[in-house]
Amino acid sequence: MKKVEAIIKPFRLDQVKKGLSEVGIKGMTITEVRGFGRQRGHKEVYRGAEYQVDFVGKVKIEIVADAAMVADIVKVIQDQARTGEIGDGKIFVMPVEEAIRIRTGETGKEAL
Amino acid sequence: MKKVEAIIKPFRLDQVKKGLSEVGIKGMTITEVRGFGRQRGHKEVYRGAEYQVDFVGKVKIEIVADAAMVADIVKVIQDQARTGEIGDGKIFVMPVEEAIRIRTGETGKEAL
Amino acid sequence: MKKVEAIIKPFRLDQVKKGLSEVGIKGMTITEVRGFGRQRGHKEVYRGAEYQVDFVGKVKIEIVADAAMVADIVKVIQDQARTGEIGDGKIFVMPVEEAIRIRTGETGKEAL
Amino acid sequence: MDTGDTTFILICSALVMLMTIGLALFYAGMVRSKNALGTIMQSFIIIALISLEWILWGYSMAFGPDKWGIIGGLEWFGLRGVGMEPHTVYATTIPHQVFMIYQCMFAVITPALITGAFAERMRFGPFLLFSLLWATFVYNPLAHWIWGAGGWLGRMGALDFAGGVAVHVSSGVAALAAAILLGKREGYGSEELRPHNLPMTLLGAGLLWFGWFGFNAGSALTAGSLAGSAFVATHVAGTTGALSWIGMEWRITGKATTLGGASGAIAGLATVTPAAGFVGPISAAFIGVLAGVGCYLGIMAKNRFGYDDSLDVVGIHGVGGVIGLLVTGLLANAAINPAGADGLFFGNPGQLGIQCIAILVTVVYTFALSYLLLKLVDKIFGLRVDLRDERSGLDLTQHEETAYNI
Amino acid sequence: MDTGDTTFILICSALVMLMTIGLALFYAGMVRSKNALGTIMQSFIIIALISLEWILWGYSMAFGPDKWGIIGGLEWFGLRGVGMEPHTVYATTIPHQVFMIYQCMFAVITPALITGAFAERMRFGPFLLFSLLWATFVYNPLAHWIWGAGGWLGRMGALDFAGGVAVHVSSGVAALAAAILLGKREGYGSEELRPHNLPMTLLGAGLLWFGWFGFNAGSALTAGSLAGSAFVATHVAGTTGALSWIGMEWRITGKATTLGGASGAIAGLATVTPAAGFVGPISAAFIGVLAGVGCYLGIMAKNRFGYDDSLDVVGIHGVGGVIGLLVTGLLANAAINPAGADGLFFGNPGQLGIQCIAILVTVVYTFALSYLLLKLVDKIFGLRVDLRDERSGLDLTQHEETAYNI
Amino acid sequence: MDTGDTTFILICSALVMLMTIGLALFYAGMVRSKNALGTIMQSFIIIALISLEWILWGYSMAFGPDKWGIIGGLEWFGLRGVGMEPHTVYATTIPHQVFMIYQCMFAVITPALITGAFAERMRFGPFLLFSLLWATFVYNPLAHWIWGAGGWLGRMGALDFAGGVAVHVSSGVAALAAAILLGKREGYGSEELRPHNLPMTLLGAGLLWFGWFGFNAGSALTAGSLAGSAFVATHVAGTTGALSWIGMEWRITGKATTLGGASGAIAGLATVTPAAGFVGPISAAFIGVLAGVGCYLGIMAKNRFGYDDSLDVVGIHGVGGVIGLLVTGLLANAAINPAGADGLFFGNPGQLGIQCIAILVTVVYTFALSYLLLKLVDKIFGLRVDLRDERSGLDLTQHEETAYNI
Ligand SMILES: Nc1ncnc2c1ncn2[C@@H]1O[C@H](COP(=O)(O)OP(=O)(O)O)[C@@H](O)[C@H]1O
Ligand SMILES: Nc1ncnc2c1ncn2[C@@H]1O[C@H](COP(=O)(O)OP(=O)(O)O)[C@@H](O)[C@H]1O
Ligand SMILES: Nc1ncnc2c1ncn2[C@@H]1O[C@H](COP(=O)(O)OP(=O)(O)O)[C@@H](O)[C@H]1O
Repeated sequence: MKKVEAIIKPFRLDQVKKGLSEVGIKGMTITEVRGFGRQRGHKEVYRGAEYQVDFVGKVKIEIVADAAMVADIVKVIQDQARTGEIGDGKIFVMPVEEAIRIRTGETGKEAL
Repeated sequence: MKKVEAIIKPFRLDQVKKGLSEVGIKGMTITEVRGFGRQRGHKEVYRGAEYQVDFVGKVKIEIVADAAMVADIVKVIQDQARTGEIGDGKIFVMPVEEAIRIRTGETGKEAL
Repeated sequence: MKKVEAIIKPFRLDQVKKGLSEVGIKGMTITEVRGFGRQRGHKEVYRGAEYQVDFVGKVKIEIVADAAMVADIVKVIQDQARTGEIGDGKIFVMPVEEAIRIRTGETGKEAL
Repeated sequence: MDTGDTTFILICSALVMLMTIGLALFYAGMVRSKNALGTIMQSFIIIALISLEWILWGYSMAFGPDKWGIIGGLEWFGLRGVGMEPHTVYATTIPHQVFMIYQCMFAVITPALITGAFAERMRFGPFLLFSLLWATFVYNPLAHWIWGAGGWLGRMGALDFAGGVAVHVSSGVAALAAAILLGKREGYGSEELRPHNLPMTLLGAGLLWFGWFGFNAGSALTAGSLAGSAFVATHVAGTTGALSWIGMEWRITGKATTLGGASGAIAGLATVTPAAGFVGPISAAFIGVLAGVGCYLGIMAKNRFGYDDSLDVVGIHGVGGVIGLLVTGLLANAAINPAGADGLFFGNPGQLGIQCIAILVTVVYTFALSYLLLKLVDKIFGLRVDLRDERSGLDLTQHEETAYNI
Repeated sequence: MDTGDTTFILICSALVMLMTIGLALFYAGMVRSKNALGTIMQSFIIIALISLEWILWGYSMAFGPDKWGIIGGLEWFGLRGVGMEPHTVYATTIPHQVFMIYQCMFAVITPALITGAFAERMRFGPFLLFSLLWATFVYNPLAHWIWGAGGWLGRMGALDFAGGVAVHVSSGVAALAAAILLGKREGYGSEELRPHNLPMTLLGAGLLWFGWFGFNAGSALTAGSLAGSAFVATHVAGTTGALSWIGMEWRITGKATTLGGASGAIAGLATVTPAAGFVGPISAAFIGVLAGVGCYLGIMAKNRFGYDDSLDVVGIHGVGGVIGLLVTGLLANAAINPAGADGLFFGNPGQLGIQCIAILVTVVYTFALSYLLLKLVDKIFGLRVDLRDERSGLDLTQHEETAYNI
Repeated sequence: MDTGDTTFILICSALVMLMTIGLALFYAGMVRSKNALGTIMQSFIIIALISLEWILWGYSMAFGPDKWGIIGGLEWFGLRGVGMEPHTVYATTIPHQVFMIYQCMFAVITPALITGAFAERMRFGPFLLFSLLWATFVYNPLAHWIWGAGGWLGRMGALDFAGGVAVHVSSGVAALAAAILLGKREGYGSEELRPHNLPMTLLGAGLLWFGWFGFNAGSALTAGSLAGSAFVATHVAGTTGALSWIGMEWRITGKATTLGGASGAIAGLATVTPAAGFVGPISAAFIGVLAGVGCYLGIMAKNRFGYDDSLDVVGIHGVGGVIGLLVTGLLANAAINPAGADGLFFGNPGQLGIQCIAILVTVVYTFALSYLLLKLVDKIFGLRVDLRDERSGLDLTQHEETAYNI
């Protein structure tokens, strides 16, 4: 099993979610995060004092899936999250050793 | 070392935390997340316009622990987080290669 | 590739970020989390009712980097996040199998 | 008719209306965020529901032609006969309808106060029905007894300047009945039921304080010395209520809290309400101190007796109202208000007895009727949300909305 | 001069000013959090911009010496000749400047109402320019026609107590023009454009309701029976507006919403505005019901026709204003206000015709001029933020601020 | 006694009371969320603390029987002799206690203004003590000098309609002393000390503006021409203050900010305060422009001189107050207010000199006393929270509460 972790632009979340559903992904977990990267942040000004805010709002998607699904998942995310502009984000793939469904105690692929 | 990552229903957090303390877990990190899965989300209506919100508020617990502890941890979470209804969540187990305590520089088990 | 995950005190974030930039880290992802550990939480009182809040606000930093960089990263975080008091936090190192830049499709080190 | 007085009561009506908005925020800030809207809605919609009830039959029941000292007749149903000429007894210098609408705002806020007791767990439909019944069968008679021309408590000489009987004691006692009957919220005592937005609560408290000037000073019904005196007494009691409450906290838990400051101010304001037009500023200061200490202890009682009066309506309005009516029997001063009477400390011990009767009657009547009405609505429709809905919160399950998407 | 009346209009002026603050919150709570400040700012800065316009030329254009029934002359530019002695026609018991500042607050809130239609997507500079032009070329003439001494609609006998023509219909129609011309927000219909802070919206609605007493009762310009009557009608219509709106919701979607309660109240208040000083409380209750039902359907229309009137200015103020002017032609009662006239139901069918003309004229004039002004500003400066800015939100891109760092 | 005037001052008192609530929100929105409640509490509890001080000795010191032009005697301690008959000098058409309570609200808001300077870092207990001492030894004498019957500044002919000397300059100067003495917040200049909730700040600004009508127009103490004139001047200056401030921003940073709009409005309102009853609307517009530009530059000064006046009390109230007193010496017009005097531009250059003396005296006296009192409290109890508490925030460490659990 693998965990696919993707950092994307928030406004693409719906599209990515839809795409993933279409390739058969039944579950995922989303976290609001702030990203630092090549994409510049923004300036804010309060009573003449300027603040450079380096962090940009992003959404992290985590999907644990069978290794066989990883390629599909990555492709969908790439297709649906890409705007072509800096800051589109990253996909990371990590190993997962076990998965358990709390409700039933099922493990492995069955748990997803 | 392993990381146990559990996605649970928020109102079970206190119970899970208590259970984990009892089996000797001294630390964990919690994140508010939103989950997408078999559990249906909810409908919201604003001035007659309906929105289907697919995401459900969940809490993610991360515990890095010695591999020997994993079974215990998983059991506690299963026991304390289970309500028996869809959406109780998942537990994932992942490898961790190193842990360091920032304050002291201790590593490995000592750092937890 | 590795993922370095650090849980630190929020007010040290800026310093850590600066330090990491200096050793050449170009990207990272930040999440607001709540930590449970040796550091005691705090008491809150509402109309005479006391609540013991065990969780402490922390910031999680995630950096995916080439394995060769890990030692540097860990060192910077240790240096910049340490205040010497309980609750300074932890650093965890985990394996990452693949990284992809969504915008370009680059993979591996190129993607970071 | 007097343009100054008319202006005064019109603006005071607007101020008292704003109090219910303030109350909505005061309460909503104290609940968990999943119930924020449901809590606001309970106060907000009561403005609409009870105002309609008021113009249809409420005003007539409370202030209409007296029947046996017990209730107003329905002759004024739908405001028939309630026109623009001043009434001959009530507020003789302003249009009758202006007096009516001013009183409307009192009828509105009273059931809204109760909602704090059953916060976070009542179904919306049954809540509406209960509020309507309660306004009709509890508020209207009480208002008639104490303020209606010919009402028996008023005729007996009970002193209640701006709402000890009909507003604070009644809402506090109804709150107790509701808290007992509905039972505790899930997690009460074990989980963290912390306020979700205290700045909102403080804003609400601020609006309440602001509006209370309309509530108490306006009850003079004319813009003269009495209104001035009530205004000052109100402000002073709010002040010493806040200070004495945080003083109690400081002694007991070691810190003064913001919520305590706001609660103490509200306690002071509620407690001085029945006395506002009968006492001078120093008495008012003393009343505020009693309020801060008494209501703080009143709130502690909840923990001892174990009912879940979620936002402390019993502890603040019930206890405050009782204290206020009692001290009116002690500190009332006919020199301040010739239309009033002297209290015990000014040589008239009988007044205290009368005040006790008024309290007793209000407590017994309100508790019995409120319990009955709650039970009735519960039997037929079910008052309480089911557990799953309670966990999801009122906002989603009762209204299909979320308060915040920030 | 009368101190009661002067107090009344001064306080009412303050209340109407507060309405625009209330509106800022009412609107801002409904947008996404990235546009919260931009939305508040649009109302807030209009207070400043249009007040200045008003003392410079606006008041003179609206209320200055009549030219051909169509516009006020610029004789009163910069308030020359607008002093402290009462005017001989307008509000004869209070200083002339007090009348002027009271009217100022009406001129302010009207363009602020429009901002709901183009929420979340207009550039700040062009927005300022458009608002200034609109106030000058749409509001000022309309106000003159209906309320200015010699204005042709007023002379024709059109009844509009507190702002059907110049305030609600005009802002609603301008909103339609703006929604059409600016086009939809990105994601409209597909993404979740949910309110980000409904408690803020409810607070805004509360402040609006509170201030509306100043708007409608104050329009009597003297603190007597008429003010009292308008106050009661206003409150009652807000009340039945809220109840009927949530009734509609309950029937159609199965739940009453908090936003619905607030929207219905505003609909009721807006709809009763032109009628407030001409009808009794039962008529007002009826008007509120019409408002709740009519404006709810008005809002649904948006989905049918497909324009993105983001915060439903057309559905609430446009539809409400039209209904209000029409029912004034039905329910106006000279017994309530001898300076008014009877409506159809009181034996004067002609009034309905006059009201229809007033509506028609307002709709046509406002739509044409608004569209023209928007087009003009768009051509020269560009009204709409570019897509990237729309995604980032107005707060960051127009003002370099973020609303919340919680 | 006049019901119109009594209504006017009662409602104005309520409005000025609401200003301190508005201020609490205005300030709290600008701090970091961990200090939100602590900041609100500082204003809220001052309402209670200083009101009590006022009825005990404050009113007597400020307005009681004059001693050598310097202070009021304690004859009126606890409001002895302050009854319901109008005073013979102060506000002769309303009950004396009404004048007293109106003035109370001024005494309350002034120390609350100062709290902006030491936001996010003062301990709660010492803060209370300092505020009490400051009110007693700085506010009361200053109020007596300028407004008390027999006060030497007033007798000298200094013009200060509603609070340049005692309210704005004094709070601004005390703020400077506090900012210097307490030192900077940790992270000042390096970390992001961004406002945590600007919608709250805007709401606060709105309530302040609303309440300011009570502050300035109410200072006429009777509801007539003067009140009307002051009301208009106030509104106009708020207006041009907001516009000129965002104009400055637009020029300098390229964007107009929402916080800038609000700050400019407050600057305009503060600056026009001493002049409100002495100038016409066009002068007021000019004063607002001066305020927007002057206070914007005043705020910039902070960065140059390096003190951490956290929420810009010096820049807005200090600078605004000084400008306001000065321009009163230029633009005062006896035609507007016969009880006033002409300024330089109306042929009376001497007035400017008098105003300068008033400013100088206020600045020197306030700075010296404020510094002394701060030093004193600091020595005995310690003013500043320790570093760990500063990091955790006032809410947790001073009050054991959290503002938000959303
Ligand atoms: N090395 C990294 N480790 C973890 N997250 C990263 C890393 N680099 C970038 N990110 C995340 O990806 C987001 C996008 O990266 P950025 O460099 O701005 O653009 P791009 O993905 O187009 O190269 C960042 O905001 C950050 O959240
Ligand atoms: N494949 C997955 N990867 C990551 N998180 C998942 C996955 N599937 C489910 N989840 C998380 O677990 C939660 C519960 O899953 P759900 O399918 O609703 O119920 P159950 O756990 O009872 O099967 C989801 O809300 C989501 O947060
Ligand atoms: N075993 C663990 N797994 C995951 N996170 C942990 C673990 N132990 C501690 N943490 C995180 O590290 C933070 C600091 O830990 P704590 O025990 O308080 O202090 P220290 O790091 O000084 O030992 C905690 O608040 C928690 O977020």
